[in-house]
This record gives sequence, structure tokens and C-alpha cells, in this order.
Amino acid sequence: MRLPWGAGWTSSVPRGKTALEPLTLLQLAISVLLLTTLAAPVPTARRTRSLVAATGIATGGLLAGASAMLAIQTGQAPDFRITSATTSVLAFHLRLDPLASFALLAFAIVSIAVALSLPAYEARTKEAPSRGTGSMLSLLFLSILLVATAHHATTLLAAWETMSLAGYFLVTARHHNESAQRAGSTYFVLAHITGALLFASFAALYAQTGSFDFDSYQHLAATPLVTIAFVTAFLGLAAKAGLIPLHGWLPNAYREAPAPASAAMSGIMSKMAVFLMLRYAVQFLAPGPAWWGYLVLTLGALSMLIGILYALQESDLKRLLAYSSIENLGIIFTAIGLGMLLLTSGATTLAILAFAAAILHTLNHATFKTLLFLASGHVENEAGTLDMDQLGGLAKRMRWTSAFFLVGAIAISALPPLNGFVSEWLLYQSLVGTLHQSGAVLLTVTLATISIMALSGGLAVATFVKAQGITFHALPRSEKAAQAREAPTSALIPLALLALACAGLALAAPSLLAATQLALATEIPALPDAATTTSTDLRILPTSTSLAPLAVLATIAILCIIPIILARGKVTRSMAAQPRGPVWACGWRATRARANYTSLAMAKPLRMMFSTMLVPVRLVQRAPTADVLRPMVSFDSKVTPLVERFVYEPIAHLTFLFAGRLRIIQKGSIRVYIAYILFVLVALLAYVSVTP
Amino acid sequence: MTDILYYLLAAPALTAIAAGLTKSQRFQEMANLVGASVTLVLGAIVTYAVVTTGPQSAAGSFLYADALSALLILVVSLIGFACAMYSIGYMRHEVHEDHFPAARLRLYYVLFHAFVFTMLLVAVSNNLGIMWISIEGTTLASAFLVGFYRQETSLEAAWKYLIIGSVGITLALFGTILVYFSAVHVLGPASGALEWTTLIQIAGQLDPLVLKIAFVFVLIGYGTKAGLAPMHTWLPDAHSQAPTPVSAMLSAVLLNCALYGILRFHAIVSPTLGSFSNTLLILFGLVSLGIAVPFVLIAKDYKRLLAYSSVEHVGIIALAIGIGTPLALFGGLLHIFNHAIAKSLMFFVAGNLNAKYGTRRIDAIRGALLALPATGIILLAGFLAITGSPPFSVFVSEFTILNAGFASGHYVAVTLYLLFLLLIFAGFLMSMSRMAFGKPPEGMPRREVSPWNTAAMVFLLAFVVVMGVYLPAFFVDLLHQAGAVIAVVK
Amino acid sequence: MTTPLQTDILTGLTALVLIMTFIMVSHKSLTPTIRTYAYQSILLSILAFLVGLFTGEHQIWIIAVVTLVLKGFAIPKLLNYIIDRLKIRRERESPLGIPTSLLACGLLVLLAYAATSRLPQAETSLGRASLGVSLSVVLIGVFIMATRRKAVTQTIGLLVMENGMFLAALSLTYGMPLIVELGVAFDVLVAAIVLGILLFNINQTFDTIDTRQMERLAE
Amino acid sequence: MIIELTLQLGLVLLAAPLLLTLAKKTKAFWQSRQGPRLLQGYYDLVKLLRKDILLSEHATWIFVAAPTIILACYLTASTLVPIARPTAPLGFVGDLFLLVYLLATARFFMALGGLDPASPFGGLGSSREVTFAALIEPGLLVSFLTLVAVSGTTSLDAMSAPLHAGILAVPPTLALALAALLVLIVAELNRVPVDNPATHLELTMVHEAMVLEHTGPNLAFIELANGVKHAVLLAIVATVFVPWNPADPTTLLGGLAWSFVTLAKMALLMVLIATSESWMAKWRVFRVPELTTIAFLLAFLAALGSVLAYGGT
Repeated sequence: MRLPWGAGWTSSVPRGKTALEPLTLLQLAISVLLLTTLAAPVPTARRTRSLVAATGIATGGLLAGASAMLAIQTGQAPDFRITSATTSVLAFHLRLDPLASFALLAFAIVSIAVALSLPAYEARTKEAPSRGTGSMLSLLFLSILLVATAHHATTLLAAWETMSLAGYFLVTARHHNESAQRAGSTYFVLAHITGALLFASFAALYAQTGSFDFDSYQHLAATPLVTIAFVTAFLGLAAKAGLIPLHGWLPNAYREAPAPASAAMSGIMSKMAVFLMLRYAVQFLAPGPAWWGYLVLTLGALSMLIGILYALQESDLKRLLAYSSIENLGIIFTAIGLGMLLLTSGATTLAILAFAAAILHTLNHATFKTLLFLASGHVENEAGTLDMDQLGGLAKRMRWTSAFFLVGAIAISALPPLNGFVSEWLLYQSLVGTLHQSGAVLLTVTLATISIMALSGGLAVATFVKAQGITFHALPRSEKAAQAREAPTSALIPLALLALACAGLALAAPSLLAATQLALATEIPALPDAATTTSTDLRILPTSTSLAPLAVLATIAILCIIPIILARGKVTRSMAAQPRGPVWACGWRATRARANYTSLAMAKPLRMMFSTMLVPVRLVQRAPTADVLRPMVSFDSKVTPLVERFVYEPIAHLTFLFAGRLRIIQKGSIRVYIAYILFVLVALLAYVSVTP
Repeated sequence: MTDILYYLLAAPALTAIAAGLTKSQRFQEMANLVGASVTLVLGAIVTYAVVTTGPQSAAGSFLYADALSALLILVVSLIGFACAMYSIGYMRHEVHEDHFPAARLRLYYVLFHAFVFTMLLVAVSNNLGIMWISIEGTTLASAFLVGFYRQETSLEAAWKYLIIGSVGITLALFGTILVYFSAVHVLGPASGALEWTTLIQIAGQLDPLVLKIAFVFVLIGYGTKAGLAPMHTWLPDAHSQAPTPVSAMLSAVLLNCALYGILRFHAIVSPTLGSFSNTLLILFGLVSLGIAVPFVLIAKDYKRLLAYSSVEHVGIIALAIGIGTPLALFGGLLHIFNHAIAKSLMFFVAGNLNAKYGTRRIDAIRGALLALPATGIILLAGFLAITGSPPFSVFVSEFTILNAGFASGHYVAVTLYLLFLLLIFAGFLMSMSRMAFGKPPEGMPRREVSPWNTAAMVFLLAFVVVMGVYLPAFFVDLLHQAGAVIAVVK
Repeated sequence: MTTPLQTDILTGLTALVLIMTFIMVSHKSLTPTIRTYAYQSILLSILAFLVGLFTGEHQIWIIAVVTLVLKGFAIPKLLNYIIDRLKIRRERESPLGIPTSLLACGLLVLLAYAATSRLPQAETSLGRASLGVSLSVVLIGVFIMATRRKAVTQTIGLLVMENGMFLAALSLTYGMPLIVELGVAFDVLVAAIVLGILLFNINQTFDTIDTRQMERLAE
Repeated sequence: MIIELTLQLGLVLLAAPLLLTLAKKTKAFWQSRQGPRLLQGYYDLVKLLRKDILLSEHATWIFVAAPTIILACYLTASTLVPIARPTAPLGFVGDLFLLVYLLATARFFMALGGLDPASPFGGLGSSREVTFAALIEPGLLVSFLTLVAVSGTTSLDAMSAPLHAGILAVPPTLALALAALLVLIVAELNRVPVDNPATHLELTMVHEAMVLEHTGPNLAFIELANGVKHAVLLAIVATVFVPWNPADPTTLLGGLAWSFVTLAKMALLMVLIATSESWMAKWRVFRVPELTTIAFLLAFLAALGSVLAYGGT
């Protein structure tokens, strides 16, 4: 029985009319990135290597961004397909549909910023990262580009695993220290688990539809196979995004990777999980049973709260940012879960609003998280450490870096003038809109989500006040922090661009919102929209003009003028001209750095209030000194990472225990080995003689 | 073209004799290299002939090569060539380190090519009895190769290899006798009842009860030689104690010869027994996968680690054949080829590590990436390939098998398959990252062991990388015809 | 085919082969085991000769002679030569103890008969019973290898299994095609020689051939 | 629109110091002393504006800019609440969330301002301020949801529409929501049970600790901002939760009367809060979560009740 396998390759590329087709730009971007991956490790000097990598990635990002903008404008969804007729398993099929173009927008922002900051970072970093970092970074971006636009199971899975592979080499870039290797191993094992889960999911979809191409996965009804596909895909994507029970790998991986790499990984790699989840929720699956939505929503809300709780307790700057990524991914997945729930209960317009909130928050998070990680990279290079309890007073020495970090902090805590507020505001609106659906469970869950979002919003403000205040303000707590110098100006340009992007995205929000809603409307078949059509006077649904971020920013700016006029120039004098005096410390003259609040002190009240969840552990060591009355007491308090302690370690321990037990079957005696053969023979013969 | 099979068999035999005649090491190496490349060329010609013009037979259906044997011939000749190339560099280094007297090198090359000869004989013999004798021949030829170093551990490994191997083969003989009996029962005595060509025609009329017991004996017998668990116990000792090129040949090729035997009998019995043989294959496949997991998770010696990975991959192939749908057979047979290439690549890397660091303990090796520039990168690439990561060829076959499993409804088997693959990946990752990363010991020169070794590795790496992206049409046809041979009636 | 009297003689001889295997299991020391193996091989060659005589299949006589020479005399002499050279003393009884191993062999015979009970009747004169016997001889061969400690005894276990094969071939189909029979016999000889050479090497390095010393390779 | 904006801002800036002094006078009344004169607030502001700024050696530009930004945020927040006229000058759908987050922005800058001059008390104050804020915010948001569910809109001035239709149109749970809101507003305004506005005792001050280092005009802006914050939050209770107002806002005279009545309601609320302060002692820091959790639960139950009963209209 011969299968329909012909021979040779056929590639159906639509003949583009004008040169500037989005597809040609995308192909150019892919080839540029491929070239950079190969060319980056070649030059011997480290400087030229990072320059080659930087230019390659930047051009790739620009091209991808341009093709995305063009695709959104013209509303095309061009296809690029190389199908090897020999076997349907191996095929290369990309499609620039609306979801992919928004992914490419975020991709462009992150890749350009990371590319611009790479040369300065590698020049200034103390330990020389391994030779392949530049090329691995461009491989990471290349595979992200492919994952975003893939339209065929094998292309997606191959790009997905290459993405994890590139991530592994980036995390272990500084592989001479032990913690980087351990972080790399846990990262790679969990990344492989996400790969395996996606394998299973696409295999189930193949079993259901008989094809690997995404064209045949259009709004599949919720058969058992499709449910398996959804659940496995969701678990895989949740693990990749780092949602709570599966987040163990994330903080160490982002901490150990060099700053541009962790910016790229948290800025855009975790977003691929978001866009693939959106593809499942919007394209592949028809509105499924309600428990799908609840699963996504609860996991998102859980990660939102616990993520920010752990972020607040962290004293390492990059781990703090990593946990805050978990929180933001939690927000995005909550929006997706809400959208799925609304689709199931038929409120399509509200669902589109929720999905739009998810997409916008992904874009915003990509911007400000990359800004914060790049800034933390400069802090690490210039101040030599990431431990906040040894930093402080950097605002005086690293003026611009701390200013841009402040802009990032404002944006990430979703404070009004900047883009973080806009996307959270949209999510609040869709949540409040859901209050008008029917179903007691849905209403309670929505109310709970609103309260969790408000709580995590407040905690986010607390976290980033601590991050900004302890790292950059007050007195330097260590010698290294005292001698920190400002990063080279070339390194500050990407930070400035990203800060502008934060403001720009806020101002462009209304048009972006309209574009996303239009794009999503084409994807989701218009179901009879029961909820929103009846209550006409419901003014929940914001018309795109209702929230005018420009108006908010203008009001705040104008109202700043009143106090400036009242102060008659005293406020606006230059800092040097301001008279200086000692700080009030109950009359005690010299305030030393030790008297300032540390990161632990800032987080202490909340640590005690949430102690049941955080389980703080207090470590007090007393060392006798010459002066008997005053022993040297060192105090430290650690938060026990519950998931690692009660989920990962027991599983690892059990597997190794079991593995150790099983090894006795190979004890070495030949007689036992022959006894195995005899036993199997006897067992099978008995079975054969018993069965008919 | 009918006598091409003679030339194919003659090539390794002549090389063995040529290597045996001379004393000078240089001439032996030359003979070895020329012989291996001639065998490779002939193997390729035979395969091409079989794919284009159908099964070749010679000496009045005594020698017979259809698509399935063509696949085995291709694997034997290709890996044989790579191992021959690798042996030159490796053996020079071993003689230089005087692990054994130079005189014994002659014995090595003779036995090596005799080993290749017996394996080719397995592939082309039409009579199942002769196939049994040639598999017995492979055991005897490789027994001394396993015990080549004459140390305590290698002799112990050789002894276990020989005894357990012989037990397995004798059981397989019993299975062959039963099949012969059922054939005689149908055809009457004197009509070549052991010929594969005749047996496959009358496969439908054979007595199911006899075939059931026959397949049990064959599966356990040849399964011992193929390394299917729980009869695999000799494999880690033999493959870790043998010299590296030999362990590469054992792991990548010898296991496939035994599997080839099982496939032949599976084709004969499946028309009458229905899914009995399939379920058994799936069961033994999953058990092999499962047994490999604990030994990969806690690994102390990297050659034993690779040996257990062979048990794992034999399990995957058995699982694929057990599933039995055309896609699964395509995946399984592709996996035979991919595993052979990737496994020998990994053994070459292991050889280089052993030559460089002088030890086989995993925790005694640090910074291989820096100490051995080319081998370090190939170590990581090979690790990714052997654990089935996408850009490489093994991913394609494992993904096909996964899809076939899901499509044919074996959900439990496929979930276990995925779980074990995951655990084995984790185990491999821990060992590989410990060996590749970190700083190499001071004073270790940063250069490769020998150009021959690197050439052999690059030769195989090219296959692993290219086959990951593009499958040549000729090769896909070969696999489909081979698949058709096994699932002839289904 | 064959007269009832002849079938009785043949079945009687097959039963004798099975009893000899049991005797072999019960021996404590090496030399009697080898001697019993030699008698068993001789018995098998007589059986083959008689089958050839009764059924007129004269080509079986060749295999009978080959078996007589090879397994009756050549291999036992080789084993005795090895024992003298290696000066092996008495083999202590297997860990299971004689009575329990005999009992286990009894169970194996029962299993062999159960497995072969439903097979179709073999046309040959020896009938289905001899298939049961040959299967049990094979199983007991494996059992010997699984329980005895000395390396030489394991070799003998292997050879007993091979005798079981020979009996099975004889009883089912008057032996395999000639080339196959010769090939098998030749392989057995080569296997014995290779095992001998290995035993010499092992004895030089381990200065004992007790398999318990050879358990260094573990896990 | 500009006239309404200036009218509103003028009224708020005028009312702010007045409210604070009114609170001081009520507490003084309960402590049977006379308390400051009503215009004392304005005198203090003028005095401070004339003084010069004195910075700590370690302060950066954030410390100087913070008071201006804080005042601007509170003033923007005040434009969202109907004080001068029944419709807020800059009100739009969804300005409830903007208001809550504007309060958060002001708090962000105040806390940073506290940390910047490296004074030990600054850290103490900002750490406690952000902790309490995180606990207050959920309750604050959820307490509005009762009205949102009934009125169907999240715009502050349109939210009280059903209340005008009569008390029965609104679910009884609204009273619970109002109680929760009052508790949370007292906490938000750093009044007694949570923090003592009058003290400078290091261990007890929260808001004061952050503003300890501010001098001259900056201190004036902080005080003014505090007053505006009082005005905004009290106005919310006065006009959104208790919207009954005898005056008819359509005519010019009526409009003036309407805003006068609203101011009177705000003053009455301020007196009530100041009285409750006099009768209560400050709670320990780690008992504050109990207070906020109770308030949050009240608000949550109220919202749940009204949503289940009135939702899905």
C-alpha cells in the first residue's frame, strides 16, 4: 500500500506585486537573522562579534516590525509554504496573520532594544561571556520569529525546541560558575517538558484532523482528542510562560543569563506562549466548555498574586524582575481565560475586548520589562552586583539609568500616564463588563479576579518603590556601589527609546485598540451577541475615544504648573543651587548607610502579614567578638519557595530514589542475568499455553 | 547484476584476509580503509539496485536482498566505513598508550572485517537457518573484540556477552525449528521450507499455535541479541568494555541485525497471529524504554550511559514496529537508520573523551567544550540529537512514531513513551552539562585527539544534520518498500 | 511410516534422554556431569541412526555420525582437558540445593508439556511427546546455567540446550536441511573452542573460574 | 468646560485647608480646648511658601519634584469627582479606575520621596505606607462595584443615577458597601485607627515620616495635597454614595446652592471622622490588616449580593 508520497520540493510563493510586500520583508528578516547566527561567532575580537550580532538582530527586528505594520495596515495574511512532498511530517509553512503581526510588533521592539544594548553590555561586562552569546541571541530571535509566524506543526515544534535550545546556551553563557549550569539544566528540562507537551498536543490534533497544517485546525469542536490537545498545550504554554506551579525554572534562568539575553527571554520568548495560547483560544478551538476558561483564569490569577508576592520579597534585582514577569504573564493569561469564558457564554464583543487587553498588555510588558532588564544589566556591570542590599545611591552616579528605570517602574506598576495603566484599565473594563453576564460561578470568579488584580496592583507599586528606592536612592551600601559610573551613552540610547515607547504606546492606545479589535473580529466568527445587544444603555464598553490617555497626561502636566508658579522658582532651581543640610536622625549627627532601610526591611511588614503563604525563615548567627557585651550578630530572613520545596524537590527526590532502587537489577552476577531470561521464557510460555 | 551480492560479501572477507597477511601496521590500516570504502560503495549500489529494480537474489535464491535487507546493508556498510576510519586514529592512540601490544592490532583488523562479513551475511541470507548461523557467527567474531584489552573487566564482559548471547541464540534456533516444522506441515519436507521467499507466500496457512510458541522463542532469543529488556543485561558491560569503534559497531549495527531477525519472523507470523506479535513488541519496547531510565538518570560511566541509550532506542524501534501502521513502520525503520548514525557519533565522541581524559567516569571530566574544541561542540550536538531535539534527524523519526501512536489510538503506550523520553533527556542533560561546561583541568593541551577521528565524526554529523531537515526521495522510497515487506498483508 | 514397536523404542530412548538430563542436574562434581553429557550425546546419535534406519531417510545418518564424533567424544575430551589444565576441584552444589533444583526441573517439564499439548500431531514417528521432552531439555539447560557457579558447568548447560535443539529437530522434521544441521554442529564446535580459550584467559587473570569473582561490572 | 474646570479646582483648593483645620478644631473641641482659628490653614501655607527649600545632602531631583507631582495627581483626581457641579468636569466611562490609580501614583512618588534623602524615618514611613495601600486598594475598588453593577457604568458621576430614582431601586447591601468605604477612606487618609496625622513620634507615624524631610514650598504642597485628597474622597462619599441634594443645579443660583450643600455635607463628614478619631486609639501596625480585611469582606459581600440580584440586566 503506497502512500501518496511524491518526490521533490514544491514551494508555492504568491507572486508579490510591489517590492514592499509584508512577506518579502519577513523573508528578508529571517535570512538576515540566519546570516547573523552563522556569522556572529566568526570574528575573533569580542567587540566585532557583538557588533555583527547587534547589527544583524537590529535589522532583523526592523524588517519584522515593518512587515507587521504593513500587514496590519493592508489587512493581508500572506502565506509562505515549502512543502516537501516526500513526507507530510516535514514542511515549512509561515503565515503572517493578524495574531502573528502583533507578535512581530512586540518582537521588533524587544529585538531592536536588545541589539542596541548588546555591544555596550559585552564591552563593560566583567566575566567574558562565552564566544557564542551573540550568535545564540540571534538564533533565539530567529526561532522566536518562526514560532510567531509558523503555520505548520513541525515548523512550530522545530522552532520551539530551537528557541529552548538557544535559551539554554544563553542561560549557561557564563558556564564557569556552578549556579549558571544548574539554572541552565532546570531551564532546559522544563523547556523540554513544554516541548513534549506541545508534541502530545499536536499529535492529538493530527489524530483528530489527520493533518499537520494549521489551516485544518479551524474552530474544532470539543471532542475528547481536542480536549487532550487543549489541556496538554495549555500546561506546556503555562510552563513556558512561567505560571505559578510550573515557574520553578524562571527566576534562576533570567538571573543567570546575561542582561540582554534575559531581556530577550522575558520580553519576547515568554510572549510566544501567550500568542500560541491566543491562537488556540481564538483560531484552533471553537468556544469550548466553561472549565477551559476557568482553568486558564484561575492559573493566571494565582500566578498574578503569588508572583508579585515573591517579587516583593526578593533582594536580588533580576530575580525581582523575573518574578514580576510571572505576575504580568499571570495578568495576560487571566485576560485570555476571561476571553474564553466570555466566548463560551456568547458575549463576543466583550471577549474581543478581553483578548485585545491581553494583546496590548503583552506589547506593553515587552516594552517596559526589556527596559527594566537592560537597566539592571547596566547596574550589574557598573555597580558589580545585583544584590539590592549592597547597592543604593546610584541615582547620583548613574543619573540616566536610574531615570529610565524609574520610567519602567512607573509603567510596570500600571500608574496612569504610561502604557501599563492602559492595558490594565482595559482588563478592568472587560472584567466589570462580565459582571453583566449571568451565572453565579462566573460572577463570583470575576469579582474575585478584580480584587486579586487590585491587590497585586497595590503590591506591584510596593515592589517597584522598593526596587527603585533601595537600588538607586539613599546612601550606597557598599564600596562597589559608591564607585559606580554611568553606563556609556551608546548603552543609554536603547533605554531612552524604550522609555519613549512606553509613553508612545500609551498615547497610541486608542488606535492600537481599534486595530486589535478589528483583527480579532476577523478571527472569531460573529456569534449572536446576546449580552451586549440587549442592554443598549450599557456604557461599559469604552468606545476607543472614551479613554484618552493624551487628555490624562495633558491634565497632569497643566496642573503641575500651579505649584511651580506658587513656589516662584524655588522648585525649579538646579539641584546644585539648592541649599543642603544634614538629615534629621533624632539629633544623631552622622547618618550612615547602615541606618537606611534595606530591601528586607521594606518588605518585612508584608512578609509578616502574608507569612502563612510565604513561610519566612529567620537565620540569626551570633559570633563572639573581642567585646563580650556586643557579639557580632548577623540576621537574615529567607522566604521558602513553596512550589520548589513541596512540588519539584519531592518529585526529583522520588525519581532518583526509585532510580537508585531499580539499579539493583544489574548487580553483575551472570547467573541472575540468565535467570531473568528463564523467567521471561517461562512467563510467556505459561501465558501462551493458558490463552486460547 | 545478480552477482553484486557476491562482491558485497567478498569485499569484507578479502579485507580481513589482506589485513591478516601483513605485519606492517600501515598496510593493515590501508587495507582496512580501502576495504571499508569498497564495502560502502557496494552497499550503496546494492541498495540502489534493490530500490530501483526490486529484490536481488543470487546463488539460486540462497542469497536474497529485498528492501528490508537493503536498509540493513546500508547501515552496516555506512557505519562500518565510519568505524574503520575512526579505528585508525583510535587504535594508533591506544598502541601509543600501550594498552595492548602492537602485534595484536592485526588480530583487531581481521576480526573487525570478519564481523562486518557476518553481519552482511545476515542481511543477504534467504534461508532462516543460514541467517541463524550468521548471527551466531557475529557473536563469535565479536566475542574476542569485546575482550580485546584482556583486562579482568573486559574478559568478564566478553564471557557474559558470549554466554548470554549463546543462550539467546539457542532459544532462537528452537523458534526457527518450530517455524520450519509448521512449514513442512503445510508444504511437505523437501521444498526449501526454510527459505524466506517461500515462507512469506504460505504465511497465511501456517498453524497459529506453533507460530505463537515459535515467535515467543524468536522474540526472546533474538531479543537477547538485540538488547531488548529484560534480556539486555550483557549490553552495558560489553559495550562499555569493548574498544570504542567496536562498541560503536555493536551498538549501532549488531543490535539492528538481531532486530532484523525479529522483523523477518514478525512478518511471517503476523498474518495468522493478528495482533499477538504486535502487542508483545509494544510490551517489550516499553519495558526496554522503562529499564533504561534509572540507569540514564544516575550514570557514572558515560560509555555505559550510551549503552543504556541503545537499549532505549531499541525499545523505541520495537514500539514503532509493534504499532504497525504504515506511518509507524516508516518511523521505526527511519529510526533504525537515525539511531545507528547518532549512536556511533556519540560513541566516537566518547572515544575522544576517553583518549583525552584517560577515564570513563563522568564526574572526572570537566570543560570538554574548551579542552576538545570540535568534539565538545559535537558532544552537545550529539546529545541533542540522541535525545530527539528537533533540528536533528532523530526528532523526525520520534515525532513520526508519536503521531502514528496517537493516530492508531495507543494513548497509554504513547504517554509512557513521552514520559520516558523526557526522563532520559533529563538524565542525559545532567551528565552532558557536567562534562561539557566548566574549566578543563590545568595543563591540558586544547587540541583534538587525531584528524581521523574528527573526519569520522564530521562525516556522521553531516548525516544527522541533513536528515533532520531533508529526506532524499530515494531514501523515503527505500523505507516505504521495507515497510511494505513487514506489513505485507495488513 | 514406522511400526508401533519401533515408535515404542524411539519414545523409550527419548525418555532416557530426559532422565539423563535429570541425572546431570543431580551431579555435584564436574567430571560425572561431562561424562553424562557424553552419554546423552551418544544416545542421541543412536536415536538419529535408528530413525534413519526405520524411516529410510538415510541422509540423517550423516548427522548421526557427526553428532557421535563431535558431541560424543571431541567436546567432552576438550572439557576434560580444560579441567585438568585448570586443576578445578569439586564444584560445591548450587545455591538452590539438589532437591529443590530437581523439583524446579520437574515444574519446567510440566510447563513444557502444557505448552506443547495443543500443537498439531507431528507426522514423524516420534510424535508430539518427544517435542515436550526436547522443550524440557532446553529449559533444564537454561536452568543449569542459571544456578551453577562454575564457568565450565555453564558451558555444559549451553551444550545440553543444544542437544535439546537437536532432539527437537529430529523429532519434528527428521532434522533440519543438511546444510543447516552441519552449520549448527560446526557452530557448536566453534562455540566450545572459543569458550575454552576464554576460560584459559579468565583463569590466568582471575586464577579461578568461579563466576562470583566475575561480578565487578555492576549497574 | 474650562469654566467648570477652574470653578472646580478653585473650590477644591479653597476647601482643602479648611477641611484640615475643621478636623483639628473638632478634635480640640472633644479635648475641651479651643483649637486653631479657621483660617490657620491658609496662614500656614502662605508662611511655608515664603520659606526656602533645605535639602538633605543625599537628596536627588525626585525629592524636589515629588510634591509638585503629588499635588498635580490629586488635583487631576479631583476633576473626576462631581463637586462644583453634578457632572464631573473631566468624567468619562471608566474614570473610577483612573481615580484609584492616580491615588497610587501620588503614593508612589511620596514613598520614593521618603526613601530618597536617606533618612531612617523615610524608609519606615514609605514601607508602611505602601503596605497599607496594598491592603486598602482591593476593598476600595470592590466597594464601588455595588453601584457599578446596578448603574451599569464605571463613570463616577453617572454611577449614582439609580440612587436618584429612589432608595428601593438600590439593593440594601449598598449600606454595607458605604460602611466599608468609610473605613477604607479613613485608612487611606492616614487618620487615627491606622496612622496619627498629628504625631511626630517615630514609631507611630506613617504619612508624617515620609514628609519629614520636606521644607518650605514643598511642605506647603504636601499639606495642600493632603487637603485635596481629603476633599476628593469626602466628595465621593457625599455626591456618589449620598447624592440627595435639595438644590436644583440647572439654574445659576441653584448651582451655587448645590455646591454649597455638597461642601456642607463634606464638612459634616469631616467632623464625623474627626469625632470618631477622638473616641478611638491608634491600632498596632500588624492589626491594621484585620481592619482592612473586614472592610474588604464587607465590600465583597455587598458587591456579590448586588451583582447576583441586579446583575445581568
